[in-house]
Amino acid sequence: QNIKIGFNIPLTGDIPKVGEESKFAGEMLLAEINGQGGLDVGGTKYKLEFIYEDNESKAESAVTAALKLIERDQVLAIVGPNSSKQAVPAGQVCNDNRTPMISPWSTNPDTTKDRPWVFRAAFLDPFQGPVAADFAIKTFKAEKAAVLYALANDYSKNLAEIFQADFNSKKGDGAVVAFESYGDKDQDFSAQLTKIISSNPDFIFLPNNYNEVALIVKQAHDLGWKGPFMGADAWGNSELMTLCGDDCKGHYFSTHYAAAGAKGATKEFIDKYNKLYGYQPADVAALTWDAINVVLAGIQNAGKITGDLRKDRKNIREGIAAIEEVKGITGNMKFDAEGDPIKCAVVVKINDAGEFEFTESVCP
Amino acid sequence: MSLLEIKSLTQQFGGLTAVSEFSTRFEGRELMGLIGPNGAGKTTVFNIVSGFYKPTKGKILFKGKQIDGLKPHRVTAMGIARTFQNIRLWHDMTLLDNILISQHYNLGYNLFDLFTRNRRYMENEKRMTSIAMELLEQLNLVQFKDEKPRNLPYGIQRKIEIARALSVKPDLLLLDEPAAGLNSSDVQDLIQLIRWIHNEFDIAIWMIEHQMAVVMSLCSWIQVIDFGKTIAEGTPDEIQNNPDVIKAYLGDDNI
Amino acid sequence: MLDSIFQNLFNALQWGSFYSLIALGYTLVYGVLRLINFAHGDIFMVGAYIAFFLAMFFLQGDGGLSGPVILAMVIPLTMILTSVCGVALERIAYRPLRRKGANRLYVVITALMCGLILENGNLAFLGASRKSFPELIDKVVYNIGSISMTNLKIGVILSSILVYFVLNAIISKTRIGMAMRGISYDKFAIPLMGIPIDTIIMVTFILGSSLAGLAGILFAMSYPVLDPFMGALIGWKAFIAAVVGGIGDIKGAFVGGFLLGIVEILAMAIFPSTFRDLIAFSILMIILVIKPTGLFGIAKSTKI
Amino acid sequence: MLLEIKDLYVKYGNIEALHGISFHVNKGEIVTLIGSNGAGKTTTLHAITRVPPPEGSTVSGGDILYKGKSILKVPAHTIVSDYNIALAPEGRHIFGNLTVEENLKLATYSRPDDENQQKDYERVYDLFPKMAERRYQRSETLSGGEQQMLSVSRAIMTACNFILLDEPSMGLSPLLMYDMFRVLKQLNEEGMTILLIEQNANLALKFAHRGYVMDTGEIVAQGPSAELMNNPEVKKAYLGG
Amino acid sequence: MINTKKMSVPSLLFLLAAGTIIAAHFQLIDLYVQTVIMFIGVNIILSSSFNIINGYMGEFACGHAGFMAVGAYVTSVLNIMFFTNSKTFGQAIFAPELALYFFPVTMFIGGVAAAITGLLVAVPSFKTRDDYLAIITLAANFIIVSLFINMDVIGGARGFMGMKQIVFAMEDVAYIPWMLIWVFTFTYFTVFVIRRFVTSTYGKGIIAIHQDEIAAEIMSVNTNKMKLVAFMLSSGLAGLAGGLFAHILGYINPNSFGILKSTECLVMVYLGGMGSLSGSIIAAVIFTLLIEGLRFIIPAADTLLHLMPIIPDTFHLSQVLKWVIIPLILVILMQFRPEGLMGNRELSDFFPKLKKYYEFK
Ligand SMILES: Nc1ncnc2c1ncn2[C@@H]1O[C@H](COP(=O)(O)OP(=O)(O)OP(=O)(O)O)[C@@H](O)[C@H]1O
Ligand SMILES: Nc1ncnc2c1ncn2[C@@H]1O[C@H](COP(=O)(O)OP(=O)(O)OP(=O)(O)O)[C@@H](O)[C@H]1O
Ligand SMILES: [Mg+2]
Ligand SMILES: [Mg+2]
Repeated sequence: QNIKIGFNIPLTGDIPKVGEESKFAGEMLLAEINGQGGLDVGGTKYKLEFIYEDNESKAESAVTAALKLIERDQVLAIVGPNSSKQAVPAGQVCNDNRTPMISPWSTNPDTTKDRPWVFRAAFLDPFQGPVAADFAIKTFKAEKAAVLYALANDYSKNLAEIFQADFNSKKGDGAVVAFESYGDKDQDFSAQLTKIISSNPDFIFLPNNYNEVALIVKQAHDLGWKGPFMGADAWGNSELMTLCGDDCKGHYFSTHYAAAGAKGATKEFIDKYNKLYGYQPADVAALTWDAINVVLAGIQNAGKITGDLRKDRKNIREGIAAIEEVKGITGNMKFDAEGDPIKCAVVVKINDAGEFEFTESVCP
Repeated sequence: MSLLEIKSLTQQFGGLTAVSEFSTRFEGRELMGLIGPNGAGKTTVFNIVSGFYKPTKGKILFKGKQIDGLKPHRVTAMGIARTFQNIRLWHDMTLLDNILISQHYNLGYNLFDLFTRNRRYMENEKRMTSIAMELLEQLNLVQFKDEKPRNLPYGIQRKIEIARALSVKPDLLLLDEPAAGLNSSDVQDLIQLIRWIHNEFDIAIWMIEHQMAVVMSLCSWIQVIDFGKTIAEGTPDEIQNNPDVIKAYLGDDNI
Repeated sequence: MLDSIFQNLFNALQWGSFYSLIALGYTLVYGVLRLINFAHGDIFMVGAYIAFFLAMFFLQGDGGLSGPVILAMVIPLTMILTSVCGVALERIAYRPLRRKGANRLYVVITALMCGLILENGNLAFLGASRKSFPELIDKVVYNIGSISMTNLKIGVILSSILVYFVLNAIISKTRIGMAMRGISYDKFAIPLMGIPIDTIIMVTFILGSSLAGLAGILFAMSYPVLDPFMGALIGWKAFIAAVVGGIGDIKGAFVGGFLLGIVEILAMAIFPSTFRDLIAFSILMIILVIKPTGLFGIAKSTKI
Repeated sequence: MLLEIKDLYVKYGNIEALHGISFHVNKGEIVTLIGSNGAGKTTTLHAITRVPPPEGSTVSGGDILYKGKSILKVPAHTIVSDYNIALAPEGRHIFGNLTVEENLKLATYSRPDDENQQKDYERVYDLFPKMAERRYQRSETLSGGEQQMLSVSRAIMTACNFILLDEPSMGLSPLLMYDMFRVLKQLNEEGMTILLIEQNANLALKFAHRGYVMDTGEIVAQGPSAELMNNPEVKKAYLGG
Repeated sequence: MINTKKMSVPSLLFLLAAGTIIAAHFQLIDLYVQTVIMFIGVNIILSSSFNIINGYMGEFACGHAGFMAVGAYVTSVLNIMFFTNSKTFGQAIFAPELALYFFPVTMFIGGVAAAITGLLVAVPSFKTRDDYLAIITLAANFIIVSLFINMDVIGGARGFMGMKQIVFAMEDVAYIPWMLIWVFTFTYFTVFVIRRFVTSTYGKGIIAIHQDEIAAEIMSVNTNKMKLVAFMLSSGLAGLAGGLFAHILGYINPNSFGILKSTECLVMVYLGGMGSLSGSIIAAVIFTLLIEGLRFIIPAADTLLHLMPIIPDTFHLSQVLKWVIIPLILVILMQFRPEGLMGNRELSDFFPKLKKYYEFK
């Protein structure tokens, strides 16, 4: 008998890259564990079987994909969806149908709130926002901040707002001198940046996806900006450096793990992924890897596979909730009552070699 | 009170004056002709009367009420129907539907009746269908009622257009070159048809036509315009012999 | 404040240039076939990718060519290859439909589908990783007063203006241009004038797609992050720009593109940026309500 | 024989519109095709000028020979550019978004830019002074008759030596109609061959050398014009008495 | 007197619907299939209501999803405000059990709100035509989405949720698959309304506008009023689809109603055939099944191709191909049926015998 785990990921649509990395991380882990003969649950080895469903980055598709995995493929647990737009409704479905789900990447509190069956592997924005604010105040001696975020991306918007509130509370109202947004798939940010630059901030906070970051940073330099940028975990993608080049060097961002100088399992993961797929894994790959490991730890915690789907799913849920600590490549984690992880954040610097270099670690 | 009265109508397009100071009146149920060289402004006059253009200047009274500036569907509802120089039927609907849709001026029910299909709706639909069927019978078109006009011979299409105009029960019928594109024998039929309609329905008819055979044999009074101005009017005989008209319009027929 | 307005205007001109370039391609094809070529935005994307692969090829070649030399080669090559793509779409997907006398909206939907195929085909075969366009020319930042400009931005603006004048001359002065306009009104009569209709349509697609190719290179240089969906939204917006200018009209597309760029950027500069779409599209809508055929479009007045 | 139609069958979809018609036109002649509405006259002209589906029809049998060579397979535009056959189509089909002058210019697409071209412009403007007057007007705003003039002018401007006219007098005022026929006669005397379709059969027969009478896809009578005019059946059916 | 033969198609449809509901209730068909069926229903409403404008009236509108969004948000907000305790809207105003009875009412209000939003495009359509109108509809779509993104009370870009509470409240009254029932009801209602409209002399006015607007106006059709009615009807029904969509999903997000969704509506309308109601329905079914079906077909094809070694072991057909295959199929279909599956004809035109088995008044 196999252990079936479903993946509800965006292979097409807005963010195919995220889906691809999740899938690759899944395939890598699958090969590794099955190569060892399978997963050891209560003394028996079970082969793993992963089923990858595309949710097209659409909410309705995420729901049907989740249902298909639950009803048709009879998976024991679901990994994904990644972005909150899909994770929130899919979380509802999994919770209603009593199937454990873990979202690697979603940061919206609603994903797990009041949903005992839903977990996540990423830390939440309310934790990350202040990390960035504190770091900037300390390192840049910043009194004034500017924020540029993606309006239609709830991750970015959420984080921006939390950062704004936090920074204002620390430096007085109006300390965030510019709070600008842009739309879905925008490529030109010159108007916002002009506004930001003319408001003279000490640094610019960019809680944005790395591909947009590359464009924003370049355009800001074109417009004469010479100050620092501070980013968030969505920067953490190897592609950032290919896309952004020299422009991004010397800036900081908070994230789950630092690739440069990574040690142990983290380094192993990065090297292996790089070898297999030809590029450095982004945080989403690492988080997916951790998310799967959480599920597997939950299964092992459950102690046995009974063959009764409902019972097994329940056992796995309890198993995940009962996890003491999972040693993840993005840090060690355990879960609070809501199913959110308690883990540390790191701030990394992009050094002159273009590597993500560990600067400091902040734990809750 | 006269049926239609047009007072010094003027229509300009940009710098071009298509109709200038044009006047006419219908006392009762005459059959009048409007002729003139190409581009003289005949169709434009019809377009203004039927509400398609708002005249630059001038006044149109129909049954004593001012109608210039009204939307075309309002004008039609008041009793002026028309045909077009180039046939404009709804080619992909059946002939019956073509006639039925012209009953929009007098539907007799509203959207609520439509969705509930209550008695009012049923009765009115029945009424309109019977009006349409009666008309088709009178004009000998019943056998085509489920055909699409596109598939019918040109002559029949012309006739359908007239039937459609009649279905709004007009007091004044405007015909814009009804004989264009018809061959000689069809033209004879058309003359008969128009004469018959004029008597049977007892309505006024105003007609633009380049085929003199049609105009001269039907109209009791003819108005000639050139460059938008009336250059002559009178009985067919007077017009045919008017030297101005011959020079500007009729020409001589030796090739 | 005044400075930032000038800075914004300059940015808007640059951004509007892209809308203009793409809108010109839309309008060209539309002006001839009354076909909204919804794949145009994706042809633009194909152009950017072709430019990328060409540039990489030349950079890796051991000729040791310098950036500007490569650029000089990449531009014409990309335009040619992109137009091959555009013409292929026309030959494979649109022309058979046209021949069958399909309603033009079916060709429009086919174009929409072709766009999806290009986007997702790219995704499926090149993978989800984004491409970074190499820097072919050294960036120079000029500061005039407090306005920053780069050589690239100035180049983009100049190219779009140049393209407009060339295209306008072709359309209004040459016989081919006249034939193009004629086709849009009455395809039936075109062969009766001795005009090879398919050739004219092909020329149109070549022109339109090569413009998309040019826009692709310039865009890739200005915003060097390429992904399969980069053409989708800008394509829609350029289409909107073309229509607001008066679809089918070269001047309309040109002005419409700049107008959209300026409206978008000024809306952001003056109001909170979250309201950009709301304000920009409301303005465009109002323009269309006031001028129902766009700024330069002439209503097809039907003779009755 | 300049043009020879041999046993031509033409279909619209599955419906046959021409059931094997044959006729010919000699060089320098004026030939007219008359017949009731829907007889297939326009269909014949469209077959000659190779109007492709969906607007047009498909030839399902027979042949069309021009100077003895079949032109059934040649591309449509070469009928004008290589074979010099022009058509003023039914329904005018002017380019409404172009000005009058641009319409005429477009008609010269396949001819060399020489002084003959200039002469032809003059001739057209001379023939239809209205066209000269309206030179820069968008042609869709022309009146019905003016559009008809433009359509005929355009056919003349293609400088073909063989011109097909489909109801050219439709919508023209009597004066203009006579004028036009006079000019056509003059063109014919200068060597132009003319194939004319006309609803006004009287006029057409008066004008043409020979005529063919068509009915529902077949040719039912033919001969020199004078002969046809006196044929009692033709008289009854097509000459209005 | 009831003609039993004439009742056979309606009864068959009724039995089919009832059978599905009963099967769902006894869990004979699983939730996945149920959800797909519900999406089919929503898509039928979307495509057939869109067909009023793009098919019958012949305009090229392309912002249908905007109106769907209005319906979705209005219905959801009302339901949550009235029947649940929520952070945003406070205590429930009515007892949650009432949600069941008032669901059609809130749906209706959502539809009316969407219809009123329809004025945004209806009024410009008086003067604007063709592709200019297309842009207005497109702009309206952008504007509506942008409005919702900017409304933080209802979640903004983060989306709005809690509609599952409403469904639960209904199930508390009686545990049967309510959403399935509602979807069937509203789908039937939509098709019914549209049929009545377009077969009446009144409604045929929009077909007349399509074929020749000038002739329509001259022949006494009040074209402005007809356009108003058509746009409002179409957007109102789209609003219903939105309301259902929101409650099936339990979560809505402004970005779900962008041009992508509108594009899907366009595809369904033209795939079915302009001005063919049965075409719209068939297209909606095919399109939805195609999207879901490829989840199964692609892996199956992959296994098959690897069994008979046509493609290398390392290469796998992945779901990424889905959105290459779907448009490809549609492009090829268009080549064979360049007027859509049904053209402008109905099923009963293809199978005239069908007319004997139903009655339509
Ligand atoms: N919308 C318009 N814009 C500009 N000019 C117009 C417009 N409509 C008509 N005209 C001009 O007005 C003049 C009168 O046109 P109209 O159609 O009334 O002529 P007509 O007398 O009906 O001629 P015909 O017998 O050829 O049909 C024409 O010269 C025409 O070019
Ligand atoms: N596009 C078409 N599709 C189908 N049938 C057609 C089409 N065009 C013409 N027909 C049919 O072919 C036959 C011949 O038509 P054609 O137009 O050649 O006649 P015609 O002699 O020119 O008539 P008219 O005097 O009215 O111009 C008619 O029966 C007509 O209905
Ligand atoms: Mg006229
Ligand atoms: Mg004919």
